[in-house]
Order: sequence, then structure tokens, then C-alpha cells
Amino acid sequence: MALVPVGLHHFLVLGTLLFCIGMYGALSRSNAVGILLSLELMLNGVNVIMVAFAKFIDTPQELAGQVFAIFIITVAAAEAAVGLAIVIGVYRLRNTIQVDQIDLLKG
Amino acid sequence: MPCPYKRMNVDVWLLTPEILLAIWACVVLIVDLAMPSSASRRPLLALSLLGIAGAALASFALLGTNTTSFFGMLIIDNVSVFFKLLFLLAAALVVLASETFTEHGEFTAEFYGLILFCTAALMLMASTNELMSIYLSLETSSLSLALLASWSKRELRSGEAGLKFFVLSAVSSAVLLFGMALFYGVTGRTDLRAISQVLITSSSPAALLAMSMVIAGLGFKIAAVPFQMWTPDVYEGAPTPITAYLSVASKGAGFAVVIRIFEGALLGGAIQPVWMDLFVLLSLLTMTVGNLAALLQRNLKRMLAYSSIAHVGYMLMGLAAATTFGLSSVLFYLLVYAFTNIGAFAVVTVMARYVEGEDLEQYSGLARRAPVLSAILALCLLSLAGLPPLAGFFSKLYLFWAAAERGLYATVTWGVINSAISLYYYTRVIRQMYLAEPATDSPVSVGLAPAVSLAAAALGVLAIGIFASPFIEAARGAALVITR
Amino acid sequence: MELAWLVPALPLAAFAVIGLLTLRYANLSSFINILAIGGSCAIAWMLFFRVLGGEPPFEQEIPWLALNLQTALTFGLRVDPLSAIMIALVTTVSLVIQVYSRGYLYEPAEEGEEHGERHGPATMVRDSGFARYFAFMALFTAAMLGLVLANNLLTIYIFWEGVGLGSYLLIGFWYRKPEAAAAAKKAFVTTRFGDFGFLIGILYLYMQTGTLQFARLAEMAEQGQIGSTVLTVGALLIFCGAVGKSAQFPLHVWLPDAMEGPTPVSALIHAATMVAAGVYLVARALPIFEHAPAAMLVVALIGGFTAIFAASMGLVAYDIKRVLAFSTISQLGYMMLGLGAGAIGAGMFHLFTHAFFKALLFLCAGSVIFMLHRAGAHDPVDRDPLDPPRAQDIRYMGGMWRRAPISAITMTIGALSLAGIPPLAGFWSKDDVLLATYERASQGGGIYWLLLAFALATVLMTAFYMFRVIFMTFAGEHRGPADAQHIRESPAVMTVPLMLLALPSIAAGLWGAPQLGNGFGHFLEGGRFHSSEMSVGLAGLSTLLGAVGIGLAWAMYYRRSLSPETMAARFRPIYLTLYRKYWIDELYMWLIDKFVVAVSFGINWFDQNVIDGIVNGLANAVGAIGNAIRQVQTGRIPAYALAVFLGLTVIALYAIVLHRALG
Amino acid sequence: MEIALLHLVIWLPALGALLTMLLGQGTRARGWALAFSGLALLAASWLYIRYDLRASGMQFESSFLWLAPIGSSLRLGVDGVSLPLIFLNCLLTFLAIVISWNLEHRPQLYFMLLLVLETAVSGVFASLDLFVFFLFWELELAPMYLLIGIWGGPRREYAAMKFIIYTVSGSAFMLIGILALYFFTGAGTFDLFRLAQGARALPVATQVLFFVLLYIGFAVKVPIFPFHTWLPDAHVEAPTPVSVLLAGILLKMGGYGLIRLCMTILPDAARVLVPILVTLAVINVLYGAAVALAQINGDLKKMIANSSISHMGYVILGLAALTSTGMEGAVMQMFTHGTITGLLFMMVGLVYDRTHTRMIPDMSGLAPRMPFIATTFVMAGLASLGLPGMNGFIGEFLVFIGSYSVWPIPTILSVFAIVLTAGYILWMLLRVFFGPLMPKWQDLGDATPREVFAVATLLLVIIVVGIYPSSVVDMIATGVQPIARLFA
Amino acid sequence: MTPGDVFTAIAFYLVGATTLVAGIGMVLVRNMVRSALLLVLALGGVALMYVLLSADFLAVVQLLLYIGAIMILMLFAIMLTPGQVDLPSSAPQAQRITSALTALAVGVISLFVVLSHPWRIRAAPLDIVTSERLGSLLMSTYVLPFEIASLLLTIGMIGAIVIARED
Repeated sequence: MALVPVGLHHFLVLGTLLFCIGMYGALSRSNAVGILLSLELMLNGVNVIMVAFAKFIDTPQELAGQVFAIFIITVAAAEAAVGLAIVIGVYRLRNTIQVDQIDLLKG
Repeated sequence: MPCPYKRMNVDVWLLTPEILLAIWACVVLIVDLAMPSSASRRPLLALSLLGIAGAALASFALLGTNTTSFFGMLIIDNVSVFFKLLFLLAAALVVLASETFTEHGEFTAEFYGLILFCTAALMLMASTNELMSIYLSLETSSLSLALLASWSKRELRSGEAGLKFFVLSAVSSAVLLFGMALFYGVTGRTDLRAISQVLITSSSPAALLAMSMVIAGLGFKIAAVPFQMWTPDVYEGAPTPITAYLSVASKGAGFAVVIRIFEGALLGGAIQPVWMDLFVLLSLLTMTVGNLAALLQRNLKRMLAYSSIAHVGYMLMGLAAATTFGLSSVLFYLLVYAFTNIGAFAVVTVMARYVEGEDLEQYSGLARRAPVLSAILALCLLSLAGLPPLAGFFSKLYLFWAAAERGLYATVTWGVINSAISLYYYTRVIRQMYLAEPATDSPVSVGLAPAVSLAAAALGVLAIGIFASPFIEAARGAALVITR
Repeated sequence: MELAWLVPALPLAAFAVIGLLTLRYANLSSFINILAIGGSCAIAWMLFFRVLGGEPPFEQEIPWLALNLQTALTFGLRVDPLSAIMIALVTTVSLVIQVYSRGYLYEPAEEGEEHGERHGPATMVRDSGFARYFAFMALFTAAMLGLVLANNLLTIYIFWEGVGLGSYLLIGFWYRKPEAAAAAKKAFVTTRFGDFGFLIGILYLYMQTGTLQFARLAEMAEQGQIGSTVLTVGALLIFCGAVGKSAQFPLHVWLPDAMEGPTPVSALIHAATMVAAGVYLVARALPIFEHAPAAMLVVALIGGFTAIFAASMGLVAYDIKRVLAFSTISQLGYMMLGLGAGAIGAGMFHLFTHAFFKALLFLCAGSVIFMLHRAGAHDPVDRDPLDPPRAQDIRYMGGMWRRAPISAITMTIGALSLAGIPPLAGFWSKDDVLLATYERASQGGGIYWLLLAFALATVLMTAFYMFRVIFMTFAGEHRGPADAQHIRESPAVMTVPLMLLALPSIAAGLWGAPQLGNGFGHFLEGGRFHSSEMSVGLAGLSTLLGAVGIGLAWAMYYRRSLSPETMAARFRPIYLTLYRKYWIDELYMWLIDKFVVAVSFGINWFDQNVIDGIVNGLANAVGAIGNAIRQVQTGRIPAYALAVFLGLTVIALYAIVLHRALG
Repeated sequence: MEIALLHLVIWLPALGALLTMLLGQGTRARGWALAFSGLALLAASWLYIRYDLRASGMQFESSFLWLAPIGSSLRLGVDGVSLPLIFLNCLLTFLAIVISWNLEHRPQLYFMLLLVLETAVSGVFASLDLFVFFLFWELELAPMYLLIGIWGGPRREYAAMKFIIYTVSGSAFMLIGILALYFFTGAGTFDLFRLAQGARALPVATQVLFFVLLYIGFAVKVPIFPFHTWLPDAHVEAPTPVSVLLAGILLKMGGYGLIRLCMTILPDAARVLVPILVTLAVINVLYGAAVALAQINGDLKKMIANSSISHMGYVILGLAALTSTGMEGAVMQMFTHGTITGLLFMMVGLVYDRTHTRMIPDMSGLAPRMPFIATTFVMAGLASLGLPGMNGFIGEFLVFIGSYSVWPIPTILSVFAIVLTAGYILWMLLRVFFGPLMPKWQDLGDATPREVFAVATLLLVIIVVGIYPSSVVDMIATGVQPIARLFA
Repeated sequence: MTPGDVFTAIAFYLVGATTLVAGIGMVLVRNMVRSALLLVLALGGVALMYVLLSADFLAVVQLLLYIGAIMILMLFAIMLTPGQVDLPSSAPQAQRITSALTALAVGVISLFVVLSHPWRIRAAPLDIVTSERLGSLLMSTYVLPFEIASLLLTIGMIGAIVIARED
């Protein structure tokens, strides 16, 4: 993988790294909104990969990656809305969104 | 004027059930707006049922169809129709059983509407053959289920359940997406049929990683160990009708997708041995963890949650067989499982009005207070345990059978031992109901709607077992479409 | 001859009728019983005379137990001289005893008994179990009759156990007395030990020969179709049963305790039924024994040893019935000795005469006990459990000669007969046994000399202890708690049977007397009988020994010129050993308590803690694993998400790396 | 007509259960139960009479294809092995209903369960299709669980749970065994005889494996050491009529399974495994007797329960002889043990109803207060210790004579148990009924006419069969003949 | 190697580094508002990447939808949960380490796979303006997912309102 020209691999690495950083965030954040933010990063990582494939891969399904990415962004939007609604609902009842403290259900 | 979509290989009629359901959800919402706020919302229940019935009729009309549309993204065959009907059945029973839950709640119309929407999404999951549609319908259903799980807004546990379901579903679908991206990258396709043609010979690490990620992502949906962690918490916290719906419809949809991808697209491919072995491992792990964790569980809903995990383990065994018979037995199993689980949860729903929480203690001497109710719960539990001549025995039998035919003897043996162990915790509930003395003598009354739901479940548990032949034949016919 | 089946069937029917229908009617029940046994007695005598008249043996059998589709074991009876004598004997003795029982079975009225301080005569009321008694007696008799008529080992075993049952029921008749109930159980279980061997013997013989018919077995043994090992083993196993039933050493322990039953029961057990069954069995199976010299030797050894062994214990017993019991054991030893010496005639003849005089002796003892009860004999509250009840303790008797002459005379006749004083019945039969032993010994069996010495010593002892009883009971002054004034002879229903039994006790021996041609032996053994010359010397010696024994008893207990107390004190260890019956009961109790029961408690512990412990432990372990698994469900979202990714990692690693590596 | 007869025997109780459930509120249930179990008993008796003793093999056969996809048919039939047991089942259930007549605690459910149990057990004995066999086998579980669990003693829940877990674990292995047979023989059917034909072609090692799988299921039921510990617990806690059925007929399902499935289908494996079976049989006999003896200061019911273990050991011994006489003895022992132990448990129940204790040391001298009970208890005890004239002797003797020629030493060891049995039975009777009456039992009464009827009926069977064994043995002989021929 | 390539490379490395650093910062900083703003920065970087990948339409959508809508929503959420902003937003150290290790493991596996796989590269990389093409694709080939997405949005809307509404 040469540094130049920038090809598929570069973008794949970038996407993967973003995904993993987001993953780390999702695992280590204890604020529920923080987890949601990290999830966005993961989705973006996947999006980068999708779009990169769309550009570089030999495919009969033209632009499928980009279309997929559009849908992912749509889902992310809806997800954010719903997720925040739920988080606020939880906050309203418990006055906390620290996921460590939301463990009434266990065992 | 001819339909413009005809030209583009689009047959909207194939989507009638889903469209009908979505429209009907809107109708329910609109009717609710038109009703005076003080009026009883009970008519909405009937209205929702009407919509479900219409969708079921429309689905029936599709029976025997075997076609694809929407550029190959929509697939209508008997398996998809089977799943559609299964989800509609679950929706109907859950709506019926939820009368007790909704009678004091607000947003009744939205509750029903969301169930209808969600059912439509699940039905789409079962009949798409393309990664984007799968992802989108899966997300749709997940989002609506997360919302439904946190529906009891004053209930601490409900909100927590919703949050857990939401976060974990988002995490899982991110993983699933990564897997789909890799599939797309490896094959250049998002269409499952096309993917399968490419993968027939390839077993590159990328394909394997993609497959692993898809398993992980769908593992969440079907609650296979180790992706099951959310299950007991969410099942416990969610409103009971939603728990039933989760355990049957959502799980069923997960299986529908697993079947489409693994039993359809990846069948016969170069990576088949890998996922077959993985399924066996997951199956062993899942059934063991589910059963052992349920063993001493005192909360009935949690116990049923663990039990449902164990049942996923059994079904994975059927999928691991990767044969027509294996697939058909999984379909049959899902059908039986739907009846039994909904029956069990329906009892819990009805009982919610009379007891505090779901601790087994609360069910002491229920047989004295509500003989029919306890008998139905007992039947459902024994069926889950796989005791003949109940339906659960036959479904499990066919499953083990299929696995045995494939030579998975050790797995089957372990499964049988697991079934024996599982009897312990199911029996504990029966013991509590029949053997313990009731704390109070007040009788339990069951409304008409839950009664219908309970009766249907009981009938299913009793009859499907004894008259299993036609069901099994139908399942086999459906399965043939996929594995052919 | 076809009526033979009626002989056991009639009493059996009486048992059924009384048991099912007439338990509430005491008199009626006893009459039914007497009628039935009387009827079977009549038939038995008829059969006896027919056989005596020379009719050939009669066999009758029906298939009874199918072993498979081809073969079935039969249930059959056989009337031949041996069984003819036995049925006549059994029915007769039994009939007499039944009649006697009608008088005997009364008890002092209950009131006041609790305090134990009552004096004077008691009101005798009919025992509450009167009808039940006659039912059991009928069953017992029926079983014995079936046993003697049986023509094969299976049939004999069936009735054999029936006899055991009858004895169990009758010994435990007064089941409210713990001693009686315990004695009944002891009798049954002890004889079961013997039956264990007997049953194995049956299985063994059947496997080896394929038949259980006595006639067929005898034939095969004669023709040498059965190996000698088989014969020996089979004979010894069968003998195990006889040892149990006939109370031979070492299974004799039940018989002294069996005294707890009503005295007529003891009479029946000791005379004609139960204990006779063992001897009869050996006699019946003698063709097998005869071809197994080793088995014969064992029979003789056990018999000879038991004779002297039991007699020695009889020397010091105080319970009138217990003395008789020891004498029975001892006499049974004689019979065994006779059989073991190869003389079926001698053994059976002694059985025959013994039946009469032993029945007589017991009935007399019963009569004495009855009189004492009626006169108000009662036990002090603090009676030593080793001591017999006062009404049976010869130390508390005496002086009854004048008050109960019939009992006294008849009992003395019986005692003389038992002591072997000519010309009473016992003399002839005992002499037969001695003679047989002598002949066997002179044929070169060294050990038989010893047995002969045993037998002779036993004669002495027997005479001594019998007359010890006679003198202590009837002579001198009354020493008992009962008011001597109230002692009077038993009613006629009891004394008449005594007198009836006295007759054969005197005369029955003549049938087997060599001088008169030994009709008994000829009849029993037919052509095979070899009559032996009566040895005057041997007869004289035994008579002399008997007389010495009587004299010794006279000296010690009548004249009191030798103080028994001093003797007892001087030979205290011996006295104690005898009095405590060689501590064999204690040994057995110890074995049972410390061994069998301890082992079973050990196994029980093992069952509860190890077997069940493993099961419960396994269940608990599974539950613990389940709980451990649930610990993973911490309820925390990050942990759950972590599980997803860890799972993904593992799956991916497996799919990409491991699966290929594993092939 | 005759085919219908067998179906009547099986389905009448089920119909009765349905009617009891629908129409039998409160104590009305007992009437329905009595009527239908009575009808079933009549049908069974008629079947018994109509049985053709000259023919061996199955009679009254019928078959309906039922689960076509797996090739299972509802195939029923009886032979000399199963018919006596079916009759016993009908008889004991009928009597169990009679002695439960005054039950006040939830009678409707109770009688319904008894009837379901009857159908299940009859079905097990009559099934010639292994799948149907298994269904009936499992059908018995839930009623038994509830019967012990609801109407049992203080530790009923533990006992009921133990019962069901043991049995289900066992039957899980059995199911695996049945399926394994199905797959490996390739017969494509669950038909007993077709499977048997197919199984002979399998390698012996495979047969042994299958035998062991089936065996575990049956061994739990019999029960054979070391799978026996559920039995004393279940018996101690179960109510009297349930104990009667449990000991009287349910244990026999295990023995029946061994002879009908293990021996018939896998004779080669049986030949290989008999040494182990014999060892276990002897252990059962002596071990059970020893544990029973150890209860002499303990629970009366536990003693009888352990004596059951001991006596069922004879069944195994007889089977392991692999001779026609031994098998005949084994089946006969099952029949006789069913009647005797049923009666014994009935008697224990009658005593318990009066004294409300089962601890042997707490009782003494009860006989004068309850002469009938004492008498019949003694008779039952005597029958149990194998007294000739009672049917217990017949079974034991046949077993002994059948097995002695093959296994002399084990047979001798087993015969020794007759001494032990006499010991503990008589000792127990002694302590319970004889000796001085305890003042606290002064006011106890004897059996009621209803109880007398139940007890006397069983006693009648015991004695009639004891005196005239051909009434049962001849039939059994026809039944075991074809099976024994496999080993000839 | 054309100057265009060099320019692209420079842009890629600059923007990529920024994006990664912003991402890392986003998951590490304690304050939730800063975390959200760093995410905005990362998302912006991704938008520029879309431009480099010939996805102009996507870049616009990214800017408008993500940064415009989603992030505002997020910030709202952060503001609506007062008291939660400055709480320790990371889990205890042990959990952070396991998380890091897991992320590393998944990252190593994924990187190994994506770098080692022989991707079938097309002859001429996509280099057109895609907006119009995308529009027509969404309305034709991808009409089914498009419809499902609309269902998704409807549900999200209704549900979010119901759940978030105060009683």
C-alpha cells in the first residue's frame, strides 16, 4: 500500500479505524448520549467504506455503495431522534443517563 | 394508463399486505384523533385486528406465488408468506392480549399503530432479498420495538429496557452494516442472489469476516449467545405484550433473515462448512446458557426470556443441519413457539392486573384462583419443555430429527439433555401454581380479548402437535423453495 | 384313595369358613374345626388301612405352574406307607388336641389383673381369639397334611411354608404379649434360614435332574443317573430346610421361644406337625441321602449332637414347657440320628411314638398350667425376664399329685415313655435308633461310635430332666403363688384327650417291636426292610441309663438327698452356660444387631448420602453454574456491548483462522 | 368388535377424564371417575377372557397411520406380557379411586389426573409403535407429578420434582435410543417388529449402545440401582392411592420396556450385557432389602418403597436369565408385585389415616384396635415375603428356577433376600401391630366397608393367583415365548 | 503519479488525520459538549472524504443532515440532561482497557482482512457528478429500500414524539 496514489485501501483503513474508534467509545462511554455519539462515528466509518467501494470496486450495481450510505445516514437520523427520545425519557424518570447506574434489570 | 412501474419490473401488488398494514396504522391514528379523548379506546383494538385480518387475507392470497420484484429486492415465496402470517398471527394475539395493558395507558392508538407499523417492517424483512432493504427493514423494526419496549413511561424498568434494546440494537446493526459493506466489497453486489453466485467458490478471509459480522449482527436479533445479553433485561422490563411480540415476531424476523442469507444465499457456497460449524457451536452454547441461567430464575418473565434463548439454541441446530428438512423443522418450530410463547406471556399480561411484579411467588396457588388460566400456562410451559403430546414436543422432535439426519448426533444428544434440564424450571412454575397455597382467594377474571388470545394459544399447543402432519408438509414445501 | 386330597382340603376349608364367615361364633368355629379334622382323620385312617392292606402307592397330580409353553410343574399328592402313617398320626394327634383346646382356651378374666395382687381362684372366660385359634389350628393341620402328602419338592415346599405360617400365627396367637409376637417372628425367620437352603436345593436339583418328583428322583438316584456330587449337594441343601424346621443345631433357637403360644399349639408343633416336618422331609428324600454318604454323615452328626446338646439345656430349665421343648429338640436329634444312620424305619418310628407321648406331655403341662391359672397364679410385677411365668415355673409348683391325679398319671406315663422305660412306646423306638446307630457304627464308622455315646448319654439326661419335672410338679408341697386349695383337676374335655393319648404312648411301640415282627418297619419300607436283631445288651444299657436318670432325679428333687442348689453353685459356670442356653441366642442377637442391622444401616447411610448425595450434588452444581452464568448479566450496557464485540472477535477468529487450522 | 375392546380399555379413562373435567365439579368427579375406571376394568376383564391362550404373538391388533411424515402409526395390540399388566393397571386404578372416595382437597383435578394416568399406562403397555409408546410414556409424567405434588406429604414438592427430573432425564435417553434405532435401522417406521428386524443387522457394538440408551430410561423407572433414589422419596410423600399406583403399575413400565424394547429389538446386545444386568439385579435385591431393613426405626412407607426396589430386582434377574421361564417369572413377578405392593401401600395408608404417623417406633400393638387392617396387613406382608399360596411366591419361584440354571451364584444371593424380607416384614409387623397397645392409640377404628372392599379385592387376586397361578402364568407363557426364542 | 494524485493524497492525509484525531478526542474528552463538537469536526472530515470519493451529493447530505440536524439534536439532548455533562463520561479503567483491547482486536482483524483481500478494482475509478444519477436510482432500482426508509422515518417521528412527550 503505497502512500501515493491514494486508493481503495487507504479509505478502507480510514473507515475501519473510525469504526474501531467509535467502537471504543461505545464501549467505554458511560454517558448514554456519549454512546450515541460514538455510534455515529461507527456508522460513518462504515459509510466511508461503502462509498470507497462504490468508487473503486468493479461492480455492475452502479453507485450501490453511495445509495447504501444515503440510507445509513437516514437511519442514523431516525436513530438519533428515537435514541434521544428514549434517553430523555430515562433521564426524566431517573435523573441520570449514566449507563452504569441504569442496571435495575439484571441477573 | 399503465402503471409506470410495470415497465421497471415493479409489482406493487406484491406489497399489498405491508402497504395495507401501514395505511391501516395511519387509519388507527386518525380514528383516534377523531374520537373524543374521554371515550374508551377499545374500538381501536378491534380496528387494529381488522387491519391485521386484512393483511392476513392479502398474505394468504400470495400463497403459492414464487416471484421476485422491485429489481429482485422483493421476494415472495411460501417462506416469506409463512413468516408474514406468523408475524400477523403474533401481532393479532399480542394485540388481543394487550387489552389489559392498554386499558389504563395513554397513546393507545399510537401503541397499536406502532405494532402495525412494526409488523409491516418485519414482514418486509422476511420478504426482501437485498442487503439495503434488509438493513432498513431491520432497523425500522428495531426502532419501533425500542419505542414499544419503553412504552410504559412511568415504569422505571420499561425505560431502561428501551434504552438497552436501543443501544445494543444500534451497536449490533453497526456490526451488521460493516459485514454488509464487506459483502458488497467482495462481491460488488447487494442482491443476495447475486452475492450467492459470486460466493459459490470464494472463501476469502474477507467473506468470512463479513459472514462473522452478519452472524454477530443477526445474533442480536435472534438472541443467540453471546449476543443475547440484552434479552433477559429487555424482556423483563418491556411491557409484557411487547415482550411476547419481541420473543416471537422480532425473533422470527431475525430467523427469516438468517434463513434468507445462510440457508438461501450462502447454501452450497464455499464457506458453508464454516457457518455450519459455527451454528453448531452457537447452538450448543445458546441452549446451555439459556437453560442453565433459567434454572433458578425467580422472575417469570426473565425465566421465559432465558427459556427463549434456549429455544434459539435448538433452532440453530436445525439451521446448522442446512437441509430442507432442517429448515422446514425450524419453520415449524417457530410456528409452535409462537403459539406457546404468546400463550405464556398472555397469561403474564392478564395476571399483571392482579399481582405485583412477575416473581414466581405471586403465582402461588393460581390454579385455585384461575384454573383455566393456569392450565393454559401449564400447557404452554410443558410444550416449551417439549413434553408429548404437546406441540412443543413435536417441533423439537423434528428439529432434533433433522439434525440427526445430518449426523449431528452429539449436538442432538446435548439438546435432549438440555430439554430434560429445562423441565426443571418450567415445572417450578407449575409447582408454584398447582402445589402452593394461594395467598388470596380472589378469582382472576379474563377479558374477552385476552381470552381469545389464550384460547388460540392453547388450541395451537394442543392441536398442532397431534395433527402435525399437514403443518410439517407445508413447512417442507416452503423450505424447498429456499434450499432447492 | 381318590379321597386323599380331602385330607388336607377339609381342614383348609374349615380355615376358610371360620376365617371368612364364623369368626364371631366361637363355639361354632371350634365345632367346624373339629368336624373337619375329624373327617380328615377318618379318611386318613381309612387310607392308612387301605395302604396297610397292601394297596400300591397312589399318586395324583395336576399341572400347576407352567414354566413355559412346554413344561409345567405339577401339584401332586402321594399316598404310600410313609405318608399314610403320617396323615393318620397327624390327624389323630391334631384331633385330640383340638378337643383339648376347647377346654384349655380360657383365660382368667381381665379385671384386677393390672394390679397383680389378686389371690384366690380366677373366673375363667373364653379367650377372645377362640374362633381365630381354631381357624389357625385348622390351617396349621391342613398345611402339615399337605406337606406329608406331597409327591414332589415344589408341593412339599408350598406346604412347608404353610406350616411355617401356621406356626407363626399360632405362636404369636397372644400377640399382645411382646414375647409371643417376638417368638412368632423368631420362629418364622429362623426357619426361613433353613428354607433358604431348601429352596436352593430345589432349584439345584431341578436344574441337575429336571424333575422334582420324589419317586422319579429316587429312581434316578437308584439307577445312578445322578452324580454323587449332585446328590450330596442336593441332599445337604434339602437338609438345611429340615434343620430349620426340626430345630436342629444351629437353628434350634426358635423352638424354646415358641412356648409363648398356647400350650396345645406347642403340643401340636412338637408332636406331629412342624418339627416333624423336617424329619419327614429327610425320610421322604432318603433315597437321595442314601446315595450320598457324606450327607448321611452330616445328618447323623447334626442329629446326634443336637440330641445331647438340647438335652443338656433341658437339665436346668425351670419352665415346664421349655423343658419339654428341649426334650423335643433332643428327640428330633434322635430321629435325625436314626435317619442319618440309614434307618428310615428307626427314625420314623421314633417320630411316630414321640408324637403321641410328646403330645401327651404337652397337654399334661397345659393342664397343669391351666389349673394354676384357674387357681389364680399370677406373675409378680418385677419378674426377672429370664424367669418363666409363675404358672409355668416348676419351682413354683409341687404337690399337684393329689389334686390332679389324671394329669399326674398321664404325664408320668408320658415321661416314662420318653425316658425309654420298657415296655412303653418310647423304649421301642428309641431302641431302634440306638440299634441303627450301633449297627452303622459297627459297620466301620468311627464317628458313629461317638454318636452312639451321645445318644446313650442323652438317654440318661432325658430321664433325669423329665423326672425332675415330674417330681417338682407333682410331688411335695405346693410352692406357688396360687392358692393350693383352689387347684383342682382340669375339665373332662381336657382330661379325656390326655387319657386317649396315654394309650398309644404306652402301646404304640409294640407295632415296631422286633419281637412282634416290627410291623412298622415292614410296612414302611416294604421289601427293603431288613430287620435287625434286637440287641439285648444295648436295650438293657439304655434302660439302665434311663433308670439311673430317674433315680438321680428322685434323689435330687424328691428325696432332696442331693441339693440341686448346691450342685448348681458348685458347677456354676456349667450351670450358667446351660441355663443361658450356651448364649447362642445372645450370639445370634449380637450377629443380627451388630452385623446385619449395622450393615443395613451402613448401606442406608450410603444410599442417603452417597447415591442420593451425588444426585443432589449434581443438581446443586447445575443450579450453581446457572447462577454463575446469571452473574454475567450485570445489567450494564457497556458490558453487554462488550460481549457483542468479544463474540464477534471469537467468531471471526474461528471462521478465518481456526476453522481452516482445524481442517 | 374385539379390536374396539382394546381401544375401549385405553380411551375410556381418557373420555372419563374429559367428562370429569367438564362436568365433575366438586365431589361429583369421583362418580365419573369410578364409572369410567369401572368400565375400563370391565373391558380389560373381557379382553382378558377373550385372549386366545393357544396363540402366541400379538392379539387384538389394530393400526392407524398417524404421523405419516415420520412413519408412525397408532398401532396397538396385546400379548401375554402386556395384557396382565393392563388388567392390573385397570384394577389398581379402579381401587385407587375407591379408596380416594372421601378426598376433599380438589377432587375434580385429582380424579381427572388418575384417569389420565390410567390411559397413559394402558397405552404404554399396548403400543406396538415405539413413537406412540414414547408418547404414552411421557403422558404419565404430568399427572404423576401433580398427584404427588398436590396431594402429597410435607416434602411433596421435592419428591415430585425429583420424580419428574429423574424420569424425564431417563426418558430423554430413551428417546435418543428410539430415534437412533429409527435412523440406524433405516426401517423408516417405528413399528416395533420392523425395527427389531432391522436392528439385528446392526453391529453388536451399536446395538449395545442403543440398548444402554433405552436401558437408562427403563432403569430409572424400575428403578435399578443406582437410579433408584427418587422412589423412596416419591413414595413417602405420595398419597396412598398414588403410592399404590406408583408401586403397583408405574414401576412395571420399566420392566415392561426392558423386555419389550431392549430384549425384543436388541437381543444380541442383551446377550452381551446380561452379566451387568445380573449384577445390578443382585445389587437391587440385596441393597433394597438392606435399606428396607434399616427403616425398622423409621418410616413405614420408606420400608415398603425400598422393598419394592428389592423385589423389582427379581424382575431384572428373571429377564437377565434370557430363558423363557426366567422371563415368564419376571413378568409374573411384575404382576404379583403390583398386587402385593399395591396392597401393602394401601394398608400403610389405612394405618396412616388412623394414626397420622408412619414412624414405626411410634406405633405398637395396633392389632386389637384394627383387627381387619392388622390381618390383611399381615397377609400382605406374608405375600410380600414370598409365602406359597400367595402370588408373590409364584413370581419369585419362577424367576429363581428360570435364572438358577444360568446364573447360579447370583440366584443364590438373591434367594437369600427371602430371609431378609421375612426379617424386616415380620419385624415391622411385630412392632406396629403386636405387643402392648400404646394408650394414645386407644380410640382408633377399623377399616370402613369401602376400604374393606378395596383391600379384599386385591387380597382375593393375590390368593387366587397364588393358588391357581395358571390363571396368569399361562397367558404370560404365550407372551414370552417369542421373545425367549430369540435367545434360544 | 499525477499532480492530481498528489493533491488528493495530501488532502486525504490531512483530512484523514484530522478526522481520526477528532474521533479519538471525541471518545476521550470528559466534557460531553466538547465531545459532541469534536464529533462535528470528525463528521466534517468524513464529508470531505466523500468529496474525494466522488460522492458530492453525500458530502452535502453529510453536512446538512449530520452536522446540521443530528448534531443539533445531540446538543439539545446534552443540554436537556443537566448535571450529566460533566460527570465522568468514561467508564472505570478496567473497562476502558478491555474496551480498548477489544477494539484493537476487531481493528487488527478487520485491517488484516481489508488489506490482504484482493479487491476487484474497476478499470476506471468512478469520477462523475453523482447527484442526479443517485436521484434516479433511488426512484427506480432502490425504490423498495426508499419506501422502507420512509416507513422508518414515519415510525421514528411518531415514536419519538410519544416517548419524549412529557405527560
